[in-house]
Amino acid sequence: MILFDATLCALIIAVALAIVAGRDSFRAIVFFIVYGLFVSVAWVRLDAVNVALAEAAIGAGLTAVLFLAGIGRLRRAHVQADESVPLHLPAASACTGLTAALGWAWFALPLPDRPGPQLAQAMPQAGVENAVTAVLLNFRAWDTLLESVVLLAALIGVWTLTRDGNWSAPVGLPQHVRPGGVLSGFGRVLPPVGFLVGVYLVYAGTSRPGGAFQGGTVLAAVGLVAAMAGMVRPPRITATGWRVALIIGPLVFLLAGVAGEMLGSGFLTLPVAIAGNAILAIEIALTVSIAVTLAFLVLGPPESDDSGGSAS
Amino acid sequence: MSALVILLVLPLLGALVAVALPLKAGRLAAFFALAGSTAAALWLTVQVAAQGVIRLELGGWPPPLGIALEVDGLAAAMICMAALVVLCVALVALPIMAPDKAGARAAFGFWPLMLMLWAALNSVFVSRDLFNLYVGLELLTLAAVALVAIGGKPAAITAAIRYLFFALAGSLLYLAGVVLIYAAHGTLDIDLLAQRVAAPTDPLALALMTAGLMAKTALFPFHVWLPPAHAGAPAPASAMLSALVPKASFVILLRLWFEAMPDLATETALLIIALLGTGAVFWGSLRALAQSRLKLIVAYSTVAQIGYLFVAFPLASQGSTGVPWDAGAWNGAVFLAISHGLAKSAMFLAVGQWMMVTSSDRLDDLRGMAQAMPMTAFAFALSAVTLTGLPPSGGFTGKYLVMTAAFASGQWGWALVMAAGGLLAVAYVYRPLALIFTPGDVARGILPSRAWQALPLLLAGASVLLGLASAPPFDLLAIGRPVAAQDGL
Amino acid sequence: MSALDFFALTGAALVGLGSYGLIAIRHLLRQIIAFNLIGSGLFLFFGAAAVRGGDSDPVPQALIITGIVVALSASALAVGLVVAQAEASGHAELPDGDKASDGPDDAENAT
Amino acid sequence: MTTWLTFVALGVLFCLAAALWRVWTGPQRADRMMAAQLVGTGGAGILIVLAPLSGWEILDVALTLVVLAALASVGFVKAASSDGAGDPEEEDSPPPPLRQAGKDVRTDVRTDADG
Amino acid sequence: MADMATYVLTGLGLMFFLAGTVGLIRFPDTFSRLHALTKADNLGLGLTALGIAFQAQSWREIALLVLIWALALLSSGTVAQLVARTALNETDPE
Repeated sequence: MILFDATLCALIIAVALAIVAGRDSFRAIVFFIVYGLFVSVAWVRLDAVNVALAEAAIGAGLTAVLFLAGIGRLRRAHVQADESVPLHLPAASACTGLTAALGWAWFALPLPDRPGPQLAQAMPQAGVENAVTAVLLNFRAWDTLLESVVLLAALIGVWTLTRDGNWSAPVGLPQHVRPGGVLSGFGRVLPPVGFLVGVYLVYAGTSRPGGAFQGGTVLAAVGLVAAMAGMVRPPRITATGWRVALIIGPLVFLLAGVAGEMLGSGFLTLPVAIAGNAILAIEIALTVSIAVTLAFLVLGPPESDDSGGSAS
Repeated sequence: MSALVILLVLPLLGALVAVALPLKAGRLAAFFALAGSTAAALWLTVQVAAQGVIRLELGGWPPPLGIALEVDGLAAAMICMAALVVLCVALVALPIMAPDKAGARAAFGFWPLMLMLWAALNSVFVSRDLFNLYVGLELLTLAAVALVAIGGKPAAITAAIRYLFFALAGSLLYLAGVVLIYAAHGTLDIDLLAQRVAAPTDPLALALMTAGLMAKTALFPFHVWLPPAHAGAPAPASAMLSALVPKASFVILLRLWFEAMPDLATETALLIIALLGTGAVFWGSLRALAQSRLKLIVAYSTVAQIGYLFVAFPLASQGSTGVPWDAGAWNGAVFLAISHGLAKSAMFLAVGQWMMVTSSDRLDDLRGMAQAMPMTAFAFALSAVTLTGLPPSGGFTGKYLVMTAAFASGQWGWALVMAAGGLLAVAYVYRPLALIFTPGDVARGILPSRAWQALPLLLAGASVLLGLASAPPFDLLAIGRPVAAQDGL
Repeated sequence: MSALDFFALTGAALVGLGSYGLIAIRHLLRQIIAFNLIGSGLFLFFGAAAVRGGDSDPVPQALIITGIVVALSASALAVGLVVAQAEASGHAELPDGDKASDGPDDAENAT
Repeated sequence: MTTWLTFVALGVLFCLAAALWRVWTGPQRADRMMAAQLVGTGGAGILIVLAPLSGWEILDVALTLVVLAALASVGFVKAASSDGAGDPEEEDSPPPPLRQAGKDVRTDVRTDADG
Repeated sequence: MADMATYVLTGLGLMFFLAGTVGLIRFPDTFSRLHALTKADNLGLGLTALGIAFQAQSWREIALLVLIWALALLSSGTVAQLVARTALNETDPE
């Protein structure tokens, strides 16, 4: 197995090198997809299946599509790109130093007492069997709550970049496909299956790896395929229902936390008796918001039907 | 419900509701959240002053498993300052960010982003968990970057990109430190880390985190992103960006060096930090002198003022054992941070109000502003007093404390830096002040109402009041002050 | 060397490679990719550290998932900004030099 | 069994390493994307092979990879279209004469892939 | 018996992966590469999944294996056609 791990690591480094050193941004993005695939296998090898799922969904999948959409928009705007990667010796030595420092640190790190005992003690009261989900939604719920707002902040940031006059157009580029073609057929077949996969991941997350972020990302992917294949027309920012979907997750999370405070057990405290159901409810709401937010983030700000960006 | 929980929840709730509701209803909700949270912030400060440190273990899970929050004097003072600034910013922004004036997208985005930024600040000020601080910082950064770009001008977008890249690089450096800390100690809680068994990787972790936070604080030489970003954003946003956002990473730096790992505060490390601060004071001031746009002058002044905060580091800490001048220097730095926050927001709001009339912040176009809008001009002048460190302002108190510590410790070089910085500040605020008070006719637009003009004055007045009545804040800061800076003069 | 060492050192190498890319590359979209490399390198290092000593610690896993989502959020905003700037300027790089850091002289209309 | 499955996983991994060369050389964007597609399928294959060894829950990862790989391919096709939002099947709807030679090949490909 | 099936089928799967890779590298033009690839990697994945299915402990795992293969088949079949179109439309092969 060590041979497998060594090969995997070598491949990851090779791919990263190709991403950095290549002179073509399109190629860099394709390599980035490959990179995410390898890294998620690495997470499996590191016994972190939850992270592997997140990396497969977000790292390899959605982030790459985000970059692809970005480069598509640059192409649409006829942007000139400086693809050079000049040799920068001071930077090279500084970065080698950084790697060396981290490498040294790896061998110098002591093996500490980890919160294992506390975790073992707390798990029966957490409401879920998956320890990672317990940490995310119970022990460190405040992190996760803030993180769901981070996603929303990014989306509002992206939306404020809408060009004048496009505010009331549907979000994203106006997608078009050949009616009855392969792409539109694909857009009809994949979403139902993908939808089930996403729901399955959320549900599985309580007892085994998975959860709101992984499931939400798969659902976002489903929505994106449907939108890109012209099956559904993306909504407008002004559509209130969709904006409610954006906030429902953080809102339910926040209100659940406040309910704990009101009932006297404390902010973000889930009483043992209802912790399991409360976490499931929060996860479902979060999944909806994550899915919608991620899909909108990849689609980008609204763009009206006229031509692409005008490069001046 | 405790004031702390309201303060954490209500801004987020307001932001969420403001996203979901239609424009006008959303803005109304934002103001409800704003009023409630401001009241909670004040109440929290009173509580801390009366009962001492307030601690909350979220979800009932104590560290190392859970996240602990703690409101000590420093956090309370920062929270109080932030609440005051945000409240005034919101009121000043009301006409500026109206849909017919700023466009639908800015009118939509401004309120939730402002509330998210505020929620992130409060969360950072009270959090005791290094990773939670990271998430808070990221929320702060993304909201701040979005606010820079909200004007939509190409220059603002370029500035936002540069800001985001610096901030992300800073986040990653900080995160690298967090990773090393957890890997070495199995905890991220500041209080547990204070009792840790030192690991050989700790200096590297602290160095990485410090470098990252310096980039986020815009300490020289990581400051290049700040002036275009702060000058390019709409004025109400600039006020928050300049007055509040750098303070978040500054507070984390204080917590790291004085609370979590005071044992690593060696003389060399502190010297380097203070030298960077010195560089900031001089470079920022000199650049401010060279600008012809008022927003840029004010922004470069932020670069210089941030420098002061770091000059106090070697005076306020000598490892984990206290020395007589520690508390003075530590208090001085925090005083400077708070009075800068108040004065700088007043300045940006004043500039914003002038720009409502002149649509320009070029110095030449502001001639005679004092006649047209005397209250705003007075606010600008008072803020200038604080920034230059003249008595009786809060800036003076802060500088006085730091300089006393410098003389007491025999490190009078740092006192010299403070004094020189003050002189340079006089030079760079003199030009705009002189022009504003020169007679001239500017009243091209409709003059805004007096109540509206009084808002910057409120902030500027507060920054001066901090010096006039420095005893209560002084006592507040003593609550939960780190051991490393506990002895007073 | 154990397999764990490989993963940790790979993480360290990724941090270095990504940082180099961040400095050397001018294309903004690819700089964002470089950020992602650094982040995932750090996470890999962290993940390797979490399984030292034989048992697996779930806390780092949760932190890493949070980190991945935060990185995606930041990347999304960055891509949005880069596209907006490219549409306005026709370039996917930042304008040269420190002159740009003072911004243009025109006043901001949004005040 | 463990040794054999490890060997198979390693074998597939070597295939993927070879595919990287195609991603690098291209020459067309389609070549790169196809190679990436192979890495996606191969990655899922590796995870499947490892499932009896490291725990069956990694099948969920394989499933996620496959769904997201499909999205990435659609994203690629969109990004490669001239306005970033089109469909390669539309772009030749008024077939330009220059591409006539290619059209035959395309028909072949379609029949092959269907059959 | 089940183990034997796993050995044989995963071995065959690996062969197909190898064949697909060789095709991807050696075939002269984009379209023949595409052709070799889609067949080989899908058969490779299918055989591997089938082989591993003999080790499965529950129907859930078998269902997942089938689903993975079906999705891979669906998407690579579709994507192959779309990518081929893209390759045709591509006017600037660098």
